[in-house]
Amino acid sequence: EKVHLAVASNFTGPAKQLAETFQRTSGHKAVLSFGSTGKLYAQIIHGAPFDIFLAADAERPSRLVFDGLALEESLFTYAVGRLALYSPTLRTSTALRNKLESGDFQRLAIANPKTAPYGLAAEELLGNLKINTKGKLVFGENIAQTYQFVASGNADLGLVAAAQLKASDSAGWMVPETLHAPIRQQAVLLNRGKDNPAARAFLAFLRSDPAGKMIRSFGYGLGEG
Amino acid sequence: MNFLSAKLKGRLQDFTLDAAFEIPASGITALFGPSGCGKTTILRCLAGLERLDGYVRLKDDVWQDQGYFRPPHKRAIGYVFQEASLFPHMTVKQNLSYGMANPDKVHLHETADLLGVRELLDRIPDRLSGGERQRVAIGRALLSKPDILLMDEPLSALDRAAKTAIIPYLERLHAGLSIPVLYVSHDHSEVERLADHMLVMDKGRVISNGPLDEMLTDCSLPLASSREATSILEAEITGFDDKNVISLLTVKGATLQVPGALGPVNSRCRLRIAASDVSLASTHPSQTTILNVLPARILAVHDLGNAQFNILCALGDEDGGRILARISRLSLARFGFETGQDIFVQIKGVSMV
Amino acid sequence: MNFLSAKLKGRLQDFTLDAAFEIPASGITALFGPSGCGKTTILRCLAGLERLDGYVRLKDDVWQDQGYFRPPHKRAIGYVFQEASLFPHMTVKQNLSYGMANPDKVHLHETADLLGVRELLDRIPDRLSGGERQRVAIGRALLSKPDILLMDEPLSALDRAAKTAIIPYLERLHAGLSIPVLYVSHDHSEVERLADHMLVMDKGRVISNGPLDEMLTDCSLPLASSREATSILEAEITGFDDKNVISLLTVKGATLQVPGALGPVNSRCRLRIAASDVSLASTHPSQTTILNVLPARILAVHDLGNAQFNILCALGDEDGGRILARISRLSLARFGFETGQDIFVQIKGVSMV
Amino acid sequence: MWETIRITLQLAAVTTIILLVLGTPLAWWLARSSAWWKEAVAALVALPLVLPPTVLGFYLLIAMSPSSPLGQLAISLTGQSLPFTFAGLVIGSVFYSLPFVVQPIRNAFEAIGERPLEVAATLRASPWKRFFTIALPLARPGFLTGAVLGFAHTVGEFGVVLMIGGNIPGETKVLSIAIYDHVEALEYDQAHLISAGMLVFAFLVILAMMVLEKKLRRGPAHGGRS
Amino acid sequence: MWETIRITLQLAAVTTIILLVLGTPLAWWLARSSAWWKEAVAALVALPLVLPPTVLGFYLLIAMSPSSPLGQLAISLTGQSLPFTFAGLVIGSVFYSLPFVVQPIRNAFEAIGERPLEVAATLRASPWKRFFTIALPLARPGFLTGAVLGFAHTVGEFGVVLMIGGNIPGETKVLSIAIYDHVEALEYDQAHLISAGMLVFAFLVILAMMVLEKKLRRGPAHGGRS
Ligand SMILES: Nc1ncnc2c1ncn2[C@@H]1O[C@H](COP(=O)(O)OP(=O)(O)OP(=O)(O)O)[C@@H](O)[C@H]1O
Ligand SMILES: Nc1ncnc2c1ncn2[C@@H]1O[C@H](COP(=O)(O)OP(=O)(O)OP(=O)(O)O)[C@@H](O)[C@H]1O
Ligand code: MOO
Ligand SMILES: [Mg+2]
Ligand SMILES: [Mg+2]
Repeated sequence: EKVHLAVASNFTGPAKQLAETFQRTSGHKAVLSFGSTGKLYAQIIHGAPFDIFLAADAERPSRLVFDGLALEESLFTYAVGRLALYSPTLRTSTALRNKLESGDFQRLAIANPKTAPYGLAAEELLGNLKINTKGKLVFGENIAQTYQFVASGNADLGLVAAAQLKASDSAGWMVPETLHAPIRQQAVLLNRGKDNPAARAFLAFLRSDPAGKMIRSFGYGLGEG
Repeated sequence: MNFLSAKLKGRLQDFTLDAAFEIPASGITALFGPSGCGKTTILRCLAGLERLDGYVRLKDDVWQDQGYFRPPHKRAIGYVFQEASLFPHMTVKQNLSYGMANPDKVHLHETADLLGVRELLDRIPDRLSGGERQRVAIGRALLSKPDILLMDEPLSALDRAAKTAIIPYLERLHAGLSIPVLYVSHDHSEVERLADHMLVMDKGRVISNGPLDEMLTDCSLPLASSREATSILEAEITGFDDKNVISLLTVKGATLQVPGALGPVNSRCRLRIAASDVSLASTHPSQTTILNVLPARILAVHDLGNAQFNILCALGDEDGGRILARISRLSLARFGFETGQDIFVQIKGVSMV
Repeated sequence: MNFLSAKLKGRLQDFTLDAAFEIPASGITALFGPSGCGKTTILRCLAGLERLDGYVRLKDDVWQDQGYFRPPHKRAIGYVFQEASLFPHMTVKQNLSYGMANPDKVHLHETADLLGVRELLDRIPDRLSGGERQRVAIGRALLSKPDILLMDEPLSALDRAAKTAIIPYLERLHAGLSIPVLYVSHDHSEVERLADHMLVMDKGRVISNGPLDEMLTDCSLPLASSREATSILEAEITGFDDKNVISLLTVKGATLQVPGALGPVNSRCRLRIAASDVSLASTHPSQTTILNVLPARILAVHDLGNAQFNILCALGDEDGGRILARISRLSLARFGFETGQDIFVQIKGVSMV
Repeated sequence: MWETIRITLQLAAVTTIILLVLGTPLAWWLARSSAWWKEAVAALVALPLVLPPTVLGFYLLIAMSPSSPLGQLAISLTGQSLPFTFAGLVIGSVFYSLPFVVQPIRNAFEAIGERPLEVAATLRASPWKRFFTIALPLARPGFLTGAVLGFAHTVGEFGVVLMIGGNIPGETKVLSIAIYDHVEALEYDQAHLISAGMLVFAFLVILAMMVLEKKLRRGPAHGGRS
Repeated sequence: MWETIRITLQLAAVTTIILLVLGTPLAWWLARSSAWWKEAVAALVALPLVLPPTVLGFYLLIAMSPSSPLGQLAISLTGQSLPFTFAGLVIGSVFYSLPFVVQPIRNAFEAIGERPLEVAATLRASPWKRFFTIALPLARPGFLTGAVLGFAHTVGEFGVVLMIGGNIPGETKVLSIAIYDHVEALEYDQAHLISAGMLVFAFLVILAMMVLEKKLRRGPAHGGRS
């Protein structure tokens, strides 16, 4: 059997690895389509042939349930995203944090709060730290773009996903979870996948310990259940 | 019998065309008139490229009438445009065969030879001289086997030698296939040589229309008073003087001697006599190299207003062939020619057309 | 004194040009030759639009030489192209004034009047007739005040009336401003009327080059044997017969009578006499309307091979003006004309050019 | 990977062909009609350009969704709805790239002028023959430009494809999306590699087309006299 | 909102003007040169099309970063690096839309042919005068097409702008991104509203340009005889 997953782009790396293991152990086939959460949502409500949606937030999956396109009982948090402050030139957490709090920077890259959960979290963090960023913010369409702004040296600081630093072996300041609401990335089983055994199997696999380990290894936290 | 009859009326900006005319079923009809008088416009209307009010009928076929208009590609015309207008993306050969229903290589090569473009068959139009382009355009129109040919100054870019090669071809064409030709030309000698009929235009109107010989000697038309005024006589070859290489040609009212072997005895031909080549004498002159000194009667004397006169004569008596003579006021005064008088015409130059 | 001298050699695909020639400082030089012989190519080389090997010199100015090539816009030429080639996005007026250094309305209007395009000044070229386009192109070249005019069959799309209006303008132009003109034409009468010099081409080579009168009567050239063979005489108006409206014209060796008032006494003009208008008599003929019967001496007898002969005569004695007569073998046999003989020439038609 | 390359080339080729087939009559009509509203149609054709591709894709998605009239039609005809299929991608790409094809061809048709077509008509060429033997060959530079822009644009097209294609491997995932995915996933090495490959390939294809066209053309731009 | 509209129009206008200024000599050279490598240049110009805009933006971001030679140059000249500025946006858009402007203009230049320029040369027009009085006016349809495609494409341009602009309100946030944001944020009503407004506005602008051009042109397509 074949399961078709719509995966939020920030989860691209882990999803690929998860799918590989899943295919090996279950004998089912997992097909992955990546996109931003908003785009995937729009596609799903217009008939996209996905069985499972791995979103970057909790809002879209709930809306799908509300729209009657997904099964409420299948909702769960498969990963918790964390913000990290990143600059290619600064290696230590303290240096990074000091720079942010002193306001001594030209450009701070964050994801667009309107479209990306990481952006919302970043905004919350900046509010909590009371940092004046007037005229200094640049917005990435999503968290990957935000990372590129910083990595290319065009922004001196950026609030990116902890998972990205892990993936690129970079150092950064892991923002404490107290400074922003956790980014709960939820998965949901779509109507289309209701009777697909492979879909049920994948969701079960996603909740399994080996999967959790894998997700953690990419820098995500795990949900409460 | 009229082959084509048309009545066209309409405006192009400041220009108004208002012409009604007929074209006979065979022969070449010259369309004559000053620049900008509407000649091209008439051809375009006949071809269906321009639509003015009126009708165009070809034999029992209607091409245009109140509310009906046949598109150009359904009219069996051949049109040689005023500018050669070859297809720039095709070779000469492709241009020539474009309008051929079933491309016939022999026929194409024949035509190309005749027009002197055989060597150019693989050239593109961009690399031809002006005259070469025009010749290809003529060939292209001819090869489409039209029922009527519309030719807008087709020979204007050609030298005499090329013309001399092409004109007999056109003549043969119209003699053999007897398709009518409407032929725009400014060249008097071309018209005399080729045309059987003539349509004279001015300012968008057809001011005169008839057989060539009548039109040429009609003193009310501008043609007879122009410098090139000529008469045309239909003749029969009635003898040949081997020793002196002189042909005897009989026209109405006289027999003329013309140097050269003009054709087989008993065949017919057309003679052209320039008014300025004709002089008059009251008595028979002797000791002159002028071959043809013939009795004639004066039909009319016409003052051209510039110290010159046109004298219209008939060879023999009133019914003879008409000949126009151009003489000076001085001569007229000295000899006192008047209508009805019997005189001698001396014809210096006779040429076969 | 030569104004322009050029030597050009090169190939265009199958065609090879290899021409060396000179053009005098004033007057019109006719460029004559069959279609495809290279006339347009020569004009293009002179204008700098085509680059072949060789040189082009204008007075003491070098336009082209080994390793040097002056671009077209730095050569003070006026070029009338074989196809009118007006700028399609400009009105007639804008076309006319394009090459004017300082647009002068009066001058522009004058020229437009002369060319009969005054009414068309605000039209776009798309809406002109063929002849109208050509006239605008002539005006445009003239208005750019060139040092030399290159004209590629500029009058070929024009009727006689339009030509008659334009030719005197060109004459005045060359008389008044004395800029040299290189004039491609197929029209014999145009050339006789306009040209002072002549350059005869064939197959890419200049085969003959000289003053018009010599070229016309040179029996070794194709011109003298063509149907339109003519002689040109330079004449002085020496009297006028008021009553008969006859002008007296003195040429070398004779005085001619020509109908009409040709100009003020003592002025000079050019006469054109068609070879076919000239007949010979061994004794003085009487009782003929031919005005001009003049004593002359035969210089040469030339067999044209078609039962016709060219007789080159000098008026009066050997030094007189040269006149070509076209007579038949029959006449020659009857009167037995031979070189050196004194005879009478009867000139039927004399026209001022 | 090969799947993706195949789909990309197939999409670009099919789209370009459809664009030429649809664009040609449209361009012809725009070039020759004297309807007063034709410039409005011309402006309409150019309009999809103004929307960001993803947004355009979003509207196309809505227009083609199974509940829309168009979607219903597609389902009743093919048993399948259009989005997330190759056919849907083609429709989206055609829609988006249409102006790049129509405009150059229209200009080329207009540049021909009346005369050659008139001449052909007097040689008894029917409107079809005139179109195919005169108008098409004389408008060739416009077709080349239209094809190159249309092809290249479809290869690089991304927003529309992503939106209505759904990035499904083996079905609607094309190279442009693959590169994008790699960039998003910070897999820059792969992104660089595919990008470079695409650029080289596209360069060679476009160059070959242009040189071929030049060969076919009637001689050098210089020295002509017509 | 008004800020965003202003920036969008300003970006499209500035980009179109620069494209015409840069594209014209390039198109002229491509139309007239006989260099053997000119088709390679032509292919190069079309190349940016092949990359997805966001990917192209990514490479532009790298190319313009402060540590790159280009970035250093920009900083030493203006004291500022290019990304996230209006100037940077303009550069990216110019780069991306260049082929849409160059190709139509090149075709138009080629369609003129030799003759009118030769005639002008014999009337003592210098190469400059020939270019401005003959080539430019005769190539007008190509310029119109280039301008419309360039303008519309810049208005709808999004991937490149997003990448090197940084979506800064009042500085680099343009309408296309605003719509996109609304779509992503599920604010479909606002997205519909802005889209509709943009479409109507663009339709009117393009229509006006085309009608104006037609008015200026030398009469109707039909009935000409030249
Ligand atoms: N498309 C047009 N719009 C307006 N006027 C036109 C148009 N075409 C021709 N004319 C005008 O109509 C008149 C007749 O033009 P036409 O081309 O029929 O003349 P023509 O007799 O062929 O002249 P030519 O011997 O110079 O070629 C001219 O005065 C010309 O200016
Ligand atoms: N671009 C070219 N490439 C190759 N051959 C050419 C080119 N242009 C002209 N020719 C050839 O060169 C010869 C001379 O051409 P040219 O145009 O100079 O002739 P022309 O004397 O002006 O003839 P016409 O009286 O017919 O205009 C012709 O045989 C023509 O076919
Ligand atoms: O799907 Mo994302 O991770 O919001 O770009
Ligand atoms: Mg005409
Ligand atoms: Mg020529």
